[in-house]
Amino acid sequence: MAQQVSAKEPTVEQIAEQKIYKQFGVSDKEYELICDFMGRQPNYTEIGVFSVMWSEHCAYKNSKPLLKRFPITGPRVLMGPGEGAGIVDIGDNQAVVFKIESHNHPSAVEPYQGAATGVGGIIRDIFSMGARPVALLNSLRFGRLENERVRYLFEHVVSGIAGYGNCIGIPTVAGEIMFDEAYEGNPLVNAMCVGLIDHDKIQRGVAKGIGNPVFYVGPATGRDGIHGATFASEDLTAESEAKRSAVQVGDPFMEKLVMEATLELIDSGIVLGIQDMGAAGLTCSSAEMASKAGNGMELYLDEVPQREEGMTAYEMMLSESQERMLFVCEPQHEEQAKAIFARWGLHCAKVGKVSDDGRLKLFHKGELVGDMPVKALVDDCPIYEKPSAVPEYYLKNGSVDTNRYEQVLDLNDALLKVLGSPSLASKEWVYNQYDYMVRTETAVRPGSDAAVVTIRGTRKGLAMTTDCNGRYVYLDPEVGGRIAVAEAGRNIVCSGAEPLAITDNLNFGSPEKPEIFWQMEKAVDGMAEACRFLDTPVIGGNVSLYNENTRGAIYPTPVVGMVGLVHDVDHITTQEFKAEGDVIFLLGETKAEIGGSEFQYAVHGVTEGRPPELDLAVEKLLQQTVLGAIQDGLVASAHDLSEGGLAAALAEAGFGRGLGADVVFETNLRPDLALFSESQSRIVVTVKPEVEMKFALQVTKAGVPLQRLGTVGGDRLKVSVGGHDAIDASVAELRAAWSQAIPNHMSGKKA
Amino acid sequence: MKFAVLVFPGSNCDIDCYKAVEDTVGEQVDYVFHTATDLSAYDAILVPGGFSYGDYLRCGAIAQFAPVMAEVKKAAEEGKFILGICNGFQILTEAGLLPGALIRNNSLKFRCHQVGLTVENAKTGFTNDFAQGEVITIPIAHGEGSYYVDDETLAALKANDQIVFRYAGENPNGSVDNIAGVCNEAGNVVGMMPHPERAVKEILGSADGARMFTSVLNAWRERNGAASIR
Amino acid sequence: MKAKVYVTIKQNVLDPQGNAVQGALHTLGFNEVGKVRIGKYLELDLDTNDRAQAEEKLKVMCEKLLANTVVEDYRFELEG
Amino acid sequence: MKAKVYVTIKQNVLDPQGNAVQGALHTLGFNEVGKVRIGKYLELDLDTNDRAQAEEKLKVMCEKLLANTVVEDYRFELEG
Ligand SMILES: Nc1ncnc2c1ncn2[C@@H]1O[C@H](COP(=O)(O)OP(=O)(O)O)[C@@H](O)[C@H]1O
Ligand SMILES: [Mg+2]
Repeated sequence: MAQQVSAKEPTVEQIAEQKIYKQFGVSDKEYELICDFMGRQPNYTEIGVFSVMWSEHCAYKNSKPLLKRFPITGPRVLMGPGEGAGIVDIGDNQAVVFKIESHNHPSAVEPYQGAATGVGGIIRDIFSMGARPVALLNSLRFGRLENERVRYLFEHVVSGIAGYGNCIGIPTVAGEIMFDEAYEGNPLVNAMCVGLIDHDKIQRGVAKGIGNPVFYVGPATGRDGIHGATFASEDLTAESEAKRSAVQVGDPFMEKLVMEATLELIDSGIVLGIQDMGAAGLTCSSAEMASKAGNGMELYLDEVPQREEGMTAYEMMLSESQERMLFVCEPQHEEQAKAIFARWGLHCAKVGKVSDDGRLKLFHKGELVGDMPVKALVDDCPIYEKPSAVPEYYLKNGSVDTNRYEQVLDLNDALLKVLGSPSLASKEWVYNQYDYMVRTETAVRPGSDAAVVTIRGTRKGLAMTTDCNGRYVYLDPEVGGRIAVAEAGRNIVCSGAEPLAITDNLNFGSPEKPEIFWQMEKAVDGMAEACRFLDTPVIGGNVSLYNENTRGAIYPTPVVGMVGLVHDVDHITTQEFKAEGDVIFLLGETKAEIGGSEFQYAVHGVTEGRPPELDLAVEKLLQQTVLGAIQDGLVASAHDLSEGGLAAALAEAGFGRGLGADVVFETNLRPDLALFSESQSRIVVTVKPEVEMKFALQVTKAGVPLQRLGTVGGDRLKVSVGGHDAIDASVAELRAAWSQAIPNHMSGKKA
Repeated sequence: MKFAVLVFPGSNCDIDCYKAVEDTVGEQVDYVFHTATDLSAYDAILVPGGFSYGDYLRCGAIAQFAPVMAEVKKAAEEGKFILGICNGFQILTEAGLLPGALIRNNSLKFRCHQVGLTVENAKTGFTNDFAQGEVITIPIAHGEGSYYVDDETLAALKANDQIVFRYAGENPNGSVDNIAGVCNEAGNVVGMMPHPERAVKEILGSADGARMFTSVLNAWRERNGAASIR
Repeated sequence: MKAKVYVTIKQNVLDPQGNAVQGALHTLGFNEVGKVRIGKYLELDLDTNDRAQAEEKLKVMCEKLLANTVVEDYRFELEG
Repeated sequence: MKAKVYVTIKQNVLDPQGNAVQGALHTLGFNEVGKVRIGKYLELDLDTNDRAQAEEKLKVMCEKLLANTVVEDYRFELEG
């Protein structure tokens, strides 16, 4: 095997003797396995290629056994996990394509570019399936805004998301953000994209047809994002700065061109297989495309467009330069493909050929510089069943009785505190930086439970949301996992849509720690159970592990991205109170449950105990009943109860149109616990007085607990609890606390 | 009547303008690529929003040199109706078809939300369906929408009645004299930062923008006489 | 030859970015900082040896594309 | 004293802006233009006469605020 001499790359022997593979995260055992598969010791390029293909990111070596527990099929699922994104049928030959992806580590280093390229990457996953991206969402976690570095990260992550999404012209319609010291130094940046496709346009990443050419499209390859660890060795740090890997920079304009050209190419019907170059760039896309077709591939690296001089095979294979795609077509279609790209000012380069030997062969400067069995790269990474152990903190929390905190008497003040807590406060500061209206299909903008995007030419729409409460998952991963799915479903239903399926992003600490692995295992079990119960299979997702900082792991944060189908635009419902005199109902049962709540955090300053319970049968019945009432045209507004409980929900519902409410809440719970409990499976619904009886009857018949709370009206929120006046505050004052919290933090005026 | 919606590399409101024409006046509408060299078939030209050439360097700076822009200039001289929205407005100012320049919002942030606009000139080809002084609701979505002209030019704009829209409430970007949209001296070329094509039906939050499309149809009919009405 | 082009915002045009940076520097305790103006700095490689012609062309590039003379001034230097 | 600060994108970091401008200049017929890199140029008024101290402080300002050293390089000049 040829050894490249231009760069001072370690020799085959040095790799073995000095165990250089360890810098790539390859264990001794794995190295031996690789040697077995190769029938010899790998050279530097080969070990680099193996290391990324056998990384957690590509091979899911620590999480695969867990992912198997998810339900992944359903009558509507056209494509489950495995391709760029999952696909769900929505009728009329149309389907919805969606996926979520994390960019946590890059965003911690360079928040603007890290977030921007995260958005760029997930968009490529969608259009490489042949789908037209129609919406973006995100899920973000940061430390506390009192911290200067946190504000810097928050500000630049948001502008990175905005910068990319706005420029490429895909509306960012929803998301969620939570602030907690658990994420300090380790922000989470998860981006989700939703696309639309016709059934007959669905593409797969396969390298079909022996002898067919392989094309590279997009900007030239630079030394971007090559794993930093690679350069950590003594010998290599002496190398010039120019050899160092660079931060990936996003170019949304380039991606817009690549997207339009790719969709046009797919439309022309000549593509046999196509895949984007995401993590591990050329390596992963070429190996996976070959593997899925059961073929091999030869790559001629001299033909790869290069941005910098003297790039080695290793660097080209591992570069994560953005906005690049790989596709295969028949030789006679080459000119047609080139013409399509030329129209968009793009060049496509023939960089390889589909082969029949099941090997990935790399040629550079007239020599064979890498020769690896595709199957070993893609399928043969060892899978680990990590040990799991119940953490100490979990056991300890079992004996914390959160109902014995001293009673909070000033509930107006408590409500202001909860509304002004950045996690619950208005996110307008964030989403006003996003173009959420481009494409003019956004029927429900950010600010309600779920966003709704209409589908032109039909009466249908897509509702979408991201949800996860990491505090619940931390306190009880199984219950927290269940709640994440259920809450997403509740948000979808409140918008008037039928939940279809989910994508998930498992953000956890290090799986090497048994306590963390336990969190993963339990959370996945909880999510899987909820998905099965609510008929929302998992059609794709992403795993991000090793999210740790000096203080330990982040809260386990398995983010759920859910999409639902609005059957008729007339069903679209928002959370805001609509008119004076509308009758307010609370559906569901309120228990004293403030473990992991925003009230516990903002008022008592702790996160402890057990999170709220969740009975999936109760949840399902609630969701079906509310969706039914919405579809029957009975509902004026619907808002699910989540962080901040009933008090926050009533206030939020009034902010849209500045409407107050007169509420009498019958309960024998202590008022502070009753108002701020985050008991699950509850929704506040308002209805016109004319349909009050009909609605009440329908809900009661269904067996869902129902309480008439009062009516919408005036400019004050007045709530009495169990016969005592608890809250009496002007909507304007509450709104100010809620809407100014984040801007005040960001402008230095602390809230 | 026939509309052209220009498409530059990086345009992204082209599709929205196209749909708005379909949904409001239902007249014929075509996408016209930046490389086109003939616009003679069109009565109205819409220069859409987006990020032409990524808005790298300056918004609209690179697009002004696209081949189609020579035709746009010709059409402007011929008195055809031309509307530049957001990035389209920026392109028209860069190309010298409208006075002034658009600079970074004073908040330094991209801003996307509804704004109130006062119709300052209800006589242009694109505003005759509004009442003079009427306040309408149209969304903005821009990071560089602060309109700048020097004092002298501002005085001229006022004297010639070239200010078409002003922000009615808070000025979202720091533009001079709260200006949100202007026209050329002849009144056939209009540029504005807010997006009327995003406000053409209630489900989008406002239908006020629809009247810009009905306005231009009125103006075209008036100009061409009833005979030309299909 | 190498050209360096400086594009700056005209004196009487508002420079919100400059003001923001000034404010931020004050917050960081750099109170000696007065006015801050922010502009663009471009480096261009030019494949020519004819200095006079290069200057001529650069002027056109600046007027046409690199600066918007309604709100910006420019100047350039040639090297090598 | 007056400071001029130049913030440029690191050599091997992608500069989409520079690429776009290079393309545009070629379209305009300036084929002699090779690589274009775009950076920032700042002018700061400094109310101090202590040159050494000013340099010291400028370095801190650049590192902390004016440049993003993950992707950018900076240099500065002091005048007056
Ligand atoms: N990062 C974000 N990007 C866009 N929209 C956001 C973001 N964070 C929150 N929002 C929007 O703010 C509203 C409130 O969010 P959240 O409190 O998480 O709602 P819920 O509790 O109903 O899930 C939602 O409409 C949500 O889409
Ligand atoms: Mg909700």
